[in-house]
Amino acid sequence: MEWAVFVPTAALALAGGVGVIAARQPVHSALALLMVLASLAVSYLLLAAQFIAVLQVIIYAGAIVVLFLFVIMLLHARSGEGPREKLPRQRAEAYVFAALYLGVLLAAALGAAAPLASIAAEFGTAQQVGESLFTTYLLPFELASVILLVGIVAATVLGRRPPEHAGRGKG
Amino acid sequence: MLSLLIFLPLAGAVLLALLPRERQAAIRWAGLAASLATLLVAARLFQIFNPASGDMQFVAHATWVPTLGIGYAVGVDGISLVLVGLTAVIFPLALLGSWGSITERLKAFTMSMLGLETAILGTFLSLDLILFYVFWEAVLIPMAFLIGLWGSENRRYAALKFFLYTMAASVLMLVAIIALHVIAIDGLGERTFDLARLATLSLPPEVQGWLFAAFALAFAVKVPIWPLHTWLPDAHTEAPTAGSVILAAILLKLGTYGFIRFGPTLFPDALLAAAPLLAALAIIGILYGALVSWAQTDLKRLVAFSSVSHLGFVMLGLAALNVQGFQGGLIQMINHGISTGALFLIVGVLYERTHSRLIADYGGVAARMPRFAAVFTVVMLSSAALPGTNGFVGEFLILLGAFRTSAWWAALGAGGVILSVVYLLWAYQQVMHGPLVAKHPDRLVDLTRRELAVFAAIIVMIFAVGLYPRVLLDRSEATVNAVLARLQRPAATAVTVSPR
Amino acid sequence: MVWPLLGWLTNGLIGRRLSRALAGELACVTVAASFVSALGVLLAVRPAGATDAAVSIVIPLFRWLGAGDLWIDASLIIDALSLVMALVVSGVGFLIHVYSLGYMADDPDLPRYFAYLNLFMFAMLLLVLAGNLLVLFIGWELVGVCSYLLIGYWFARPAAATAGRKAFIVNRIGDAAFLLGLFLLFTQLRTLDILQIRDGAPHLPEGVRTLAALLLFAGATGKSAQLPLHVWLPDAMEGPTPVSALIHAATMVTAGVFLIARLDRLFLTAPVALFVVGIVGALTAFFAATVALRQYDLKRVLAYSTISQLGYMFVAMGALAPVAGIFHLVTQAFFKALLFLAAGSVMHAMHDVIDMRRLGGLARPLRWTAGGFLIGVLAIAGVPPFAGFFSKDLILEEAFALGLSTGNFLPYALALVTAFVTALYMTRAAMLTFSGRPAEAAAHPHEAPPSMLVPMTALAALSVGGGLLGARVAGEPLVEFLAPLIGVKAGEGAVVHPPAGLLVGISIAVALAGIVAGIAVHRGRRDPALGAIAAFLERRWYIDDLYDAVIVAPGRALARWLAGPVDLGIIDGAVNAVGRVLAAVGRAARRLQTGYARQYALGVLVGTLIIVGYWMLR
Amino acid sequence: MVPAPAYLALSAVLFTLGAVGVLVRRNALIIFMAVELMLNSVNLAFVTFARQHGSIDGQVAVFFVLVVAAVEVVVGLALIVDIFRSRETVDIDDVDLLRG
Repeated sequence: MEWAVFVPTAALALAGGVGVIAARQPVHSALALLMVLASLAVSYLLLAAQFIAVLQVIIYAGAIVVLFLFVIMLLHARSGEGPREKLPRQRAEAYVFAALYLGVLLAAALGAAAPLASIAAEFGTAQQVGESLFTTYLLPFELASVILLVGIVAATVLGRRPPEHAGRGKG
Repeated sequence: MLSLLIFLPLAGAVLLALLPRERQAAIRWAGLAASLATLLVAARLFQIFNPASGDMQFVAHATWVPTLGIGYAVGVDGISLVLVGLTAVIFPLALLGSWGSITERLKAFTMSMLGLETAILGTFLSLDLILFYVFWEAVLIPMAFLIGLWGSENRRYAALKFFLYTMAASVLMLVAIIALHVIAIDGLGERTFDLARLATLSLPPEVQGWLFAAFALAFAVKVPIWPLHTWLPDAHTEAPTAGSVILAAILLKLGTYGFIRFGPTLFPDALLAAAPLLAALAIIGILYGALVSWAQTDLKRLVAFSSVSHLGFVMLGLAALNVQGFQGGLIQMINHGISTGALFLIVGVLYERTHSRLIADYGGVAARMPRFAAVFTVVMLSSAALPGTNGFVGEFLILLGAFRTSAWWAALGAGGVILSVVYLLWAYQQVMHGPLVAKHPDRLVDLTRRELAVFAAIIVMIFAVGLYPRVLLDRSEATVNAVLARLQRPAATAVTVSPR
Repeated sequence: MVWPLLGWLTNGLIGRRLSRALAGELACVTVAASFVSALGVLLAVRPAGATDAAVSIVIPLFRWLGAGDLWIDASLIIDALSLVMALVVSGVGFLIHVYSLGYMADDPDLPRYFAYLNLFMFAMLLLVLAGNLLVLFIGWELVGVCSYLLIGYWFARPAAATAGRKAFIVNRIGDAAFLLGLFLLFTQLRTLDILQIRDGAPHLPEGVRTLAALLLFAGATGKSAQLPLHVWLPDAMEGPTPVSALIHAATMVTAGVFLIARLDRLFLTAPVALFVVGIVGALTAFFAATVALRQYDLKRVLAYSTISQLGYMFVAMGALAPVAGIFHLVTQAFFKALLFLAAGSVMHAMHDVIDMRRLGGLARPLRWTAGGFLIGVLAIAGVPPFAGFFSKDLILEEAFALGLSTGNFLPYALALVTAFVTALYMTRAAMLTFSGRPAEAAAHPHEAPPSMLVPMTALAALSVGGGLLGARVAGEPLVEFLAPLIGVKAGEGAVVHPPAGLLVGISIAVALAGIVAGIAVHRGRRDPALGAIAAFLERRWYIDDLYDAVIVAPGRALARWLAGPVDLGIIDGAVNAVGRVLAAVGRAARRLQTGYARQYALGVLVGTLIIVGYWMLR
Repeated sequence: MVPAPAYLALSAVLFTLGAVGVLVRRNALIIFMAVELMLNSVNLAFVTFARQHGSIDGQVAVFFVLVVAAVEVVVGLALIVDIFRSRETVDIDDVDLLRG
């Protein structure tokens, strides 16, 4: 039964992944990414990670992709890729090494053949994840908030329009 | 007590940071006050030190990085005591000596000096290898600033050379320190960098050899032992007067101190094996430094190469590995600090007046500056080891110690005694005697009251050490005996070092 | 001894503020006080010394330095030898201080002069009174420094400054050997105390004794200007004349002789070393005398004669007769100081003209000076009853005795020839200076002031009568005084006594012949030595030139070579080469940084691929 | 039940796709999206392992990855906007100031 859900979602995710890197327009990439994210959310549900699945939809699909789209609009949605490829061998090399990499990863993935553990019904609920976060991982959790703060500050600073070319070199 | 001593100058520097930079006089006085306060503490230490004991005294421990066994441990024995005394004495003099010559970025200058003092005192007093290393490297930073910011024309090059050369050599020492630590995990069953603990290890000769080589390289560059000396003339020449004084008077002693502190304690067998090599290099250094001095055209370079020669004497004394040699080497370190420091101050006096360091630009100065000539004469004779001055005590003991180990060492070393007179008198005659030659004769005014006070203090020290060296010798004797006793230790209970 | 030190301190530190006259007088007073003190000590010791003159009183001062088994006590020693030396030093020193008052009256920097002079007196007294070889060495070096300072006193004159430097350096060479000798003695005996060395020395192995004695003698050759380290003394004449008289004639240069007498037991038990001492002394005496024949600078003539006379003293030492050497030392101090002071008086009168070819006919205007000089000449030539006769004769006798007992007549022969040459050149000098036509430079010669004449007179009197101290006719008081202490010839009771009368006759004949020859040569306007030999002598046997060519010039060249190509080129070059190599590596590595982020990303991918692959395949 | 290797294989393929995107594309925005793709594939692996071992820790790690990804996107997009303002391009090869 689960296979019936898994195979279509996996196919959608793969198609979306190809779409992300192959699309000419960034907007299309963003939409393909959205498709991947949604597919993965379904997979998470299959893997008894309800809370994560919800987060995936809210944060990624809801916030991040929207942010991408926003920026794409802001930058006139131009492709942005210059006419000339400056690294002629980059594409070929990238494919070769990526293939090798894929081989390694697949070998690792298929080697991890341990059966799935039996789990309790409440596994992966917000309650359980939250409990773990606020006990064992309290310190990293707090640090994560600091990172967020830093991110906010950084984005604010970077986004501010500089006062009249102060110290900005065009080079 | 010792921690107070170490961090007092730093505290002074921090306080200085609060002063507005425009108030130059206040900054000068505050810097001087901080260094004088340090001197007072050092004097008190000198007073309550127990000369009969060869052990570390006033030891203070604190944990620092417990998981790695790094501790904060300081202590003083007879050897470090006299060097601490030297440091505490030289710094106020150096500050006074550059009273008027530094006007730009004075606050940073004074803070650098005080920071430097803390680092140097820390190096002399630390008993933990990591602590030692930290202070050792910390010395480089303010010193490189002193050369690079307040030096003369070619200062960037000199500062960079100084920094990289000494730094590169020290890194190997860090490797050796870590190696010792690792060996100690097996040998002693604990994680420690504590010198006293590590000293209880007894390493196989081969391991000692490698580790000693790594330590020795770091120290040899600092001393500097021929042929690792070439950073020295550049650094000296380009540094401001106070920088040269500190560099010559104290910084070079860090290297020789390292040899004394770690050689017999950690690597007795290696030291015994390396002694002839060290002596040979020392003798080459003595003769080479003296000869090269003779051919210099720049006064500061001349004094710098004379340092190579003098430090060669120190190393010769240490390589003799007997009481006279060690004591002589110790005294010679103090002497060199006083005399060569004074020589740099003297060059500084001339430079301040005419802005030239070239010997050819001077002549007959004695006629215009009689008091200066008298000071120069005394300092020169002290540097040339005239009996009755401090230099003689050191060279006599060193050569005697060397003679008892090998008559040839002493005979060759005595050649340096002759050559030292050759170049010193030559330089003195060129500058002070003959008809008056100077670009601006009217600027050659005699010593000011402040300069006179500095030199008076130095001359008092020259004769005090020369006529009653026991002030120092008595305090270090017990320690030197204890240190040397380690060299006779039978190589028992060897720890097997398992290769990892 | 402390007196001159006080004088030095006051003159050196506050002399500038004192009136000029006061500075000089203060210096004189301090030295006079030393002399009186020494005399007082002599009288105090005398009652004891009359019965037991070998007694040595040691005055410990303080423990100077110590390290391990080395302990150096600063101590003084008072015995016959040191007292004699102290008296000579302070006595002659006093006279010369007084003389300086007149001679240096015009100098603008008088306090400095007297400060140096007082420092010298202190150092010299320290040297002769030292109870420990290391303390002696302090004095030894310190007199060298004073000599350097005083020779270079007129530092504005390059020649003076260079001469001072030369003196110091040459002395230092000897001192280095001295120091090694000290080390050898210490390692063998564990002490540097003079009395203990005296007691311990005879028990040392022969080789050690010889080596130690030779090393110390090398030190003595430096200080006493013997071959081959004599070159500094003639140049030292650039200093003020009283200084030449005091340091380079009467006192400091005799320190080497004193040293051997002080350590007599070490030297007398080392025959090989003693042999060397005798030969070097004799050769030096002969060499210096011949050179003096062809010098035109009056002071240089005297300088070479000093070297020659010092050679005599070493001959005496080599002949196992230190007492005779000390005796000659004392008389030489008198008459040589006299000669120098007279020469100084001539310079004073002639506005520093010292070239004898430009002098002449001065006997009339400088009556007193000429008289003094004449007495000096007679004394040095060894004409009885002047002082030099007795002492020189004693040395000749001892040298002859040495020849008899060992078959080595070389010292005697050379000494005898030297006696002739000495008389010859001294006569020549006297004639050139004082007789004949008044020379061109004789503008308005004027006799010296009393402050200069009085010391000359006193020294003249001593030159005449000083010989009585050791003359056989007067019962040899000095010899009696010293003999119990030094030069005990153990086991040589039955020395073959030479026919004393005959030898005395020979000496007198030689001296007179020399004088007559000198007069004859001068009359005949012929130079005593001819052609190539003359040039040879004039260039001082080419020894100075040899040193310049063989030691100084190559040394300088070596220094330049080391400083230039070697230090900057090779050693520093190697250091900078390391730097350059690193910089080149850096430049090469820089090309890896293309600035294309994607290329870096590919690098990251490959890197992780390698790492992951490694872990998986392991 | 779908076994773990299937999910992991999906994760591996997605990761490689992302990597290729980063390496091949020059549009900074698309590169960023490819990075997001890689992050997501890792998340999938985390969740899979959490399920496989019955441990909640893997899901906690995903939570932190989400946080970091969010911050990264915010800062990264701000940077891109900034670069675009000054250089009028989003081609990453045009940004080579650090070239040696």
